[in-house]
Amino acid sequence: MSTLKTATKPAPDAAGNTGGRVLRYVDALKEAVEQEMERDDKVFVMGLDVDDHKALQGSTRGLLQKFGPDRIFTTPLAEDAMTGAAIGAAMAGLRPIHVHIRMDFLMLSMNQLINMAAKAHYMYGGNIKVPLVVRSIIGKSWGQGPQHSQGLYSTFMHFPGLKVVAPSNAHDAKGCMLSAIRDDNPVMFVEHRLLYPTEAYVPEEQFELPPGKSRVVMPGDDVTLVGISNMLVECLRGRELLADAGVSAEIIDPIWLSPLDTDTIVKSVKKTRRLIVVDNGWTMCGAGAEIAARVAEALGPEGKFQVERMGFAPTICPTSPSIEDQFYPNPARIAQAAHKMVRPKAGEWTPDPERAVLAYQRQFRGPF
Amino acid sequence: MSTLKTATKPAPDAAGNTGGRVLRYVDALKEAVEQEMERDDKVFVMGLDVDDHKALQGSTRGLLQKFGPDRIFTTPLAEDAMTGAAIGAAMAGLRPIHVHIRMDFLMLSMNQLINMAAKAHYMYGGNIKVPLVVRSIIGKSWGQGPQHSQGLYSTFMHFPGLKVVAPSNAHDAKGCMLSAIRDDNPVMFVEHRLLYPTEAYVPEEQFELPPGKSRVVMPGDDVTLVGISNMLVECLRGRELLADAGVSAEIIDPIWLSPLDTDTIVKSVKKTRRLIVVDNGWTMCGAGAEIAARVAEALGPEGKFQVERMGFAPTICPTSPSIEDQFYPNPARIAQAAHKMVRPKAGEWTPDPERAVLAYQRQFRGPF
Amino acid sequence: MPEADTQTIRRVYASLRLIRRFEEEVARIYPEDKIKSPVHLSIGQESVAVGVCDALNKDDLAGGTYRGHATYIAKGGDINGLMAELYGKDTGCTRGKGGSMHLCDIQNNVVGSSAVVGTTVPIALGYALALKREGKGRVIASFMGDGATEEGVFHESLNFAALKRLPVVFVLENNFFAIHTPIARRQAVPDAICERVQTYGIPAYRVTDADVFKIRNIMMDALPKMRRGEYGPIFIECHTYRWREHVGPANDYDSGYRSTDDLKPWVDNDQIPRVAAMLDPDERAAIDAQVEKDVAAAIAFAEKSPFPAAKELYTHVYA
Amino acid sequence: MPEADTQTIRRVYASLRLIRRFEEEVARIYPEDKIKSPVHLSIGQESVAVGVCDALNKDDLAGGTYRGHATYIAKGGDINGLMAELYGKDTGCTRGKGGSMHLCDIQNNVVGSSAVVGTTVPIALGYALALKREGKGRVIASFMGDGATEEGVFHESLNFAALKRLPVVFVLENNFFAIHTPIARRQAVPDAICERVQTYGIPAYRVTDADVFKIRNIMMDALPKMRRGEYGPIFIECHTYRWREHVGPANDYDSGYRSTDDLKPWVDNDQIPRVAAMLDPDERAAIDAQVEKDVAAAIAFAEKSPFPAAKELYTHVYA
Ligand SMILES: Cc1ncc(C[n+]2csc(CCOP(=O)(O)OP(=O)(O)O)c2C)c(N)n1
Ligand SMILES: Cc1ncc(C[n+]2csc(CCOP(=O)(O)OP(=O)(O)O)c2C)c(N)n1
Ligand SMILES: [Mg+2]
Ligand SMILES: [Mg+2]
Repeated sequence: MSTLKTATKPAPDAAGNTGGRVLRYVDALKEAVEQEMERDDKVFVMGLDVDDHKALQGSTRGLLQKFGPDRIFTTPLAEDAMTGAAIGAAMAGLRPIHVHIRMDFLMLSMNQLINMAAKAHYMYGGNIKVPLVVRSIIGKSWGQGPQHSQGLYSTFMHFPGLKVVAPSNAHDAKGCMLSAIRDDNPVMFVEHRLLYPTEAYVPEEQFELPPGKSRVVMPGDDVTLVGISNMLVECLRGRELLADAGVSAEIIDPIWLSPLDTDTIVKSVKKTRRLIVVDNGWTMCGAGAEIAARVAEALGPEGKFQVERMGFAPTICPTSPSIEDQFYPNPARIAQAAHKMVRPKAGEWTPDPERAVLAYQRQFRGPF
Repeated sequence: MSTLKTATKPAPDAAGNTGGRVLRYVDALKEAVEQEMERDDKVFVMGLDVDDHKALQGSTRGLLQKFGPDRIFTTPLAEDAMTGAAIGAAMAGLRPIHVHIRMDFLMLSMNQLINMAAKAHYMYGGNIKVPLVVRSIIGKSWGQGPQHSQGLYSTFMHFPGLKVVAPSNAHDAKGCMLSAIRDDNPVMFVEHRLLYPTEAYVPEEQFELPPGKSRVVMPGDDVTLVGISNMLVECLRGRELLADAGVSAEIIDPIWLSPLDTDTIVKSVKKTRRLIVVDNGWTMCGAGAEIAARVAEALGPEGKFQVERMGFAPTICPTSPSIEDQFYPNPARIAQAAHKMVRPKAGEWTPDPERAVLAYQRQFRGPF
Repeated sequence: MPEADTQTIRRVYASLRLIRRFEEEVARIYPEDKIKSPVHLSIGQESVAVGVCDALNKDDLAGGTYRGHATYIAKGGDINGLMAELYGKDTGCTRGKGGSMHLCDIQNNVVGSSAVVGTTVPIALGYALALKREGKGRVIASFMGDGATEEGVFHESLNFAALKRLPVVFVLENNFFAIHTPIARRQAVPDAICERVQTYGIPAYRVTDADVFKIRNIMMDALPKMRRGEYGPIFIECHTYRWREHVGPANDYDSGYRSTDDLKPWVDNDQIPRVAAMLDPDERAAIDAQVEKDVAAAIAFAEKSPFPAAKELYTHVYA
Repeated sequence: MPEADTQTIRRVYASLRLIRRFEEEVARIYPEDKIKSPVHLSIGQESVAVGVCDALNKDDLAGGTYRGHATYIAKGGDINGLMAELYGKDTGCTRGKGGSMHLCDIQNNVVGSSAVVGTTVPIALGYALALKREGKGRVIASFMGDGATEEGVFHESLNFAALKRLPVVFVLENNFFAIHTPIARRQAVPDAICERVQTYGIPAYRVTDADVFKIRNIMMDALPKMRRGEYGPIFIECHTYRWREHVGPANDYDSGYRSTDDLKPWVDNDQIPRVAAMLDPDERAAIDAQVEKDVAAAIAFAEKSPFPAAKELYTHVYA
């Protein structure tokens, strides 16, 4: 995997500080797990192919050598039982990190995740905890097709008892992973394949980025753009395109999707009166619907505002690039939607197509 | 199961007509399946315990005697494979109805439903169809507890390729079931246990109630109440309570949740400028979020409106009745929320507690 | 015979008797609508839980299914907490939140049960991973019904347990029915479960007469080897019979799916009178009296306990 | 030997050769970035698909996995449609929507494959239910990898197929690896799969040398019994070897998880030269020439075909 410089500036931590070294998302993930495995020997990693030479697209590189096969091991193909085993280990006081190379495979784990992990602490009267992290990767591009491309975090957001996080940059990947591992609840940790090579400044030391606060990544006045997972990156580029047209967009990264801080978003929309949520998934009953509904609940009585949701096209993800391209939001489409909302009477506006393409998209090649 | 008269008036069909006999929800379901099995020998029923003497809470009563064990049969406990088998049978041209006594168990079927059934027609380039009906029942009351009470339709609404329907009365149960069986796509048919004994006028002859149109069940001017599945019944009672206080509520039944007609709802909210959606499930990324978001998208630019979502408490469903009671919306709470929205300055208002209790709730006794 | 010393016979009898009487009382109280939970009674099946759990140490773990009163009691779970749970009270073992199908008593090493068939089988793998890592030779017994053996997760779990040599005792309570459907209508070869399990390299035992001491002896034989660490899981299939209806307190021999003739051999072979007969009558009477006292105390405890306060709806969603 | 008549040898050779050459061409073209889909090549594994599918009638069904080119071609799927699919073209067998992992050709009775391991195994049960109901003696062959046998759904499927005596041929392409993880690290007893299957009452066969005629003969023996209706499923485990990397066109013997020594016996035992040697050289040359022509035509077809139009994104979501 080549080093792509798509993160143009350091991502601030929760307190707004930047610092540390430039690190790729994939390495930040691994560093967080490695540091936490060093600190707490209850932490271990399991999942299909986490210990082979490809190291799950590099995200578990070196952990086997450092911690040995008791603390990082592959499993049989048996997502249902392996999820149960991870839950049981967590109930017994260990801190498992269960990894899936594609989020789509979590459909095999739903019974354990929804009927057991999400409910155990409550249904056992507070007597049992499930400090579990489930890592999964959203695939995109290059023929991933219908069953290797789904962003399913909205499905998990629906269920009390689970937490959900989808960091958009290397800095947050590290901080959120640390918080996820230390959390006493099951956390669905959602990664995006295309983010792996993106870089940001990441502190060397351990730091936590717990749920609670969405981040205003870039300020703006005309429209609020909320981007989830890699869509945050696409919104940032969309903002640059919009700037060309004199439109000022405020960009918000929710970071944690459950629990979800919408106060930050509501505050922004109170200023801009315009909201576009860009989902990395289908919009129907998606995170964007939740955000739009909360903003409507909060703002409705006060006066009008405009909202639009973007996300996967309401179809299945096709394999052929000629149509797959149109399945996803992209910076140009985000910018166009925002432009139209801000300047409804301005007519069709097309951003510079060259500037609209993200390096991480252009440079990604299969297989997988 | 005793005959409870909670349906105070005939439910109109899509065209607004009433007619037929008074029938219980459970019998209307069965009648639809029976008539369609007679008409089309490709239709068959499979699922755990569909053919035992309890006949899945009566909903498959008599089908074995009439159609024999090739067309209605129980299965091993193997939800994943049985869902695959149902999908395969549908792909081969049969029209299976796969039944689950609790919606919660669908978590074991997710991989087949989401990764195969929802996607097959598309990913196989239109060459394969999946005319499958998946019936499942939402449990409530009397100690169903965390794993026997989930209303999971929002989860299925998220996925293109699936259709979702949750009829609220016997009339619609029949019409929707007929449409579902005749549909060439996988349909998640969502029933509510407490609705089984409720009655409505149901035509004897076959009739279809396809997706496309939400129904205005009762007119009103001050607030729009959208109720899903049995929550429609609770909204109707809520409306009566509100009438005591001089508040006029318009009641809308979406009937089909995917595809979802929100035009009818938008039209109503344009009139009332107030919307409460009452979900039979959690609100986060729920059907209510989708409806609220769509209304906000449609109404936002035009001026302000108010919206509120109700649904399961953001907890796990407890078993003890003392707290289970508070887990669900009910007519009193719905009416109070609406009252507060319509008359924000009127202060606390409490509807007549006796009139607030629904017969179907009072009379339901376990086990299951 | 005697397959066990007097001490053991006494303990086993007390446990069998306690479970039976506890559940008979539950069935008696049930129509009064004080019990706020569906109940899946183990009446008739007690010897499986007792045979297995009596062989376990106090610090070993065990967990059952939604038909889990027997496992809970046999493993030493607190019966006041159990009865209060059935009543939906705040003092219940899961504070009224889980009800009968979600029992646990972590103090007494009873791990959580579940209403979804088969779900706790892989959970036991995770506990066993932790026990193995701990290295103190503790084991976990994981109970399941015959229906669970049809679920794919059962097979996935066997493979993983064998692959990782985990200290799990898989206990199959084979009562030949899943709700009302006999095993022969659900399984292609209903009597080959042990043979199938053996193909994973897991020692499998079948006890067809519900003999509580036979079951216990299998455990006593296997446990030292399991505790030594590298032996891996074992599997015990115990034939047994559910005397009452699937869920609820009543009999259902009039509903057509089975008959009292099917029941009779199991009543004749009831382990409670059998083990009782091994005891000195005075001793037996003393145990019986203690059991009555304990069950009555549990009922009294449950009755006088408060329901959960309204705020409890919102506690324990997150840890 | 000859285990088959000349006609059969000719057909089998043509099929083996076509699959091999088709995939070699895919591998050759691949670096040009014209192929818009990850490819899981069957190179080296062809004899399983050919041995099974050559025994099937045209109106029997077959379906494979994401490593499914061999099954698709062996069952008579249209190779123009296949190549166009890999190119992401509108003329592809799934119109560019599914790509390499979701092949189907319903006209030629190739049912859909899937990228999620194990998912098509239960789907075959449903097809088989329909075939059984139809009563014409048709069967379905369902291919899977060794990884799939660890998934619970495999076991659930075996039980149901046996219970309902469904006309399914379960075909295991055991290449000893799931991605880079050898079967011994995933299965407690890797060589007991057939024994496990037999506990469901399903006849199970193991072919350890990938002999295409042995595989075919097992099919030829079993099929008449299966077609008679009441025989139920069979299971064939075929040992084989994946020559190339898990996904993509290259070799990966330098990556450490296996060596060329492991490969060697399989190359020595390659069925293509073996079956070629049974043919008259002229005949063989004629077949080879035809194969080259057909593959070249498929490439030309794919290259000149258009990509799906933008509106295709929205077609076929619902039927
Ligand atoms: C996964 C799942 N499927 C179906 C059900 C409905 N159900 C409840 S109990 C039961 C029978 C289980 O039988 P078995 O495992 O033999 O246990 P037993 O009741 O005989 O003790 C079924 C099918 C369920 N609870 N979970
Ligand atoms: C359910 C599921 N889990 C994991 C994966 C990731 N994965 C893709 S191929 C593969 C290996 C499958 O091995 P096998 O079934 O032996 O087939 P082979 O590739 O050897 O032909 C895995 C684990 C998947 N696609 N589906
Ligand atoms: Mg049973
Ligand atoms: Mg393999």
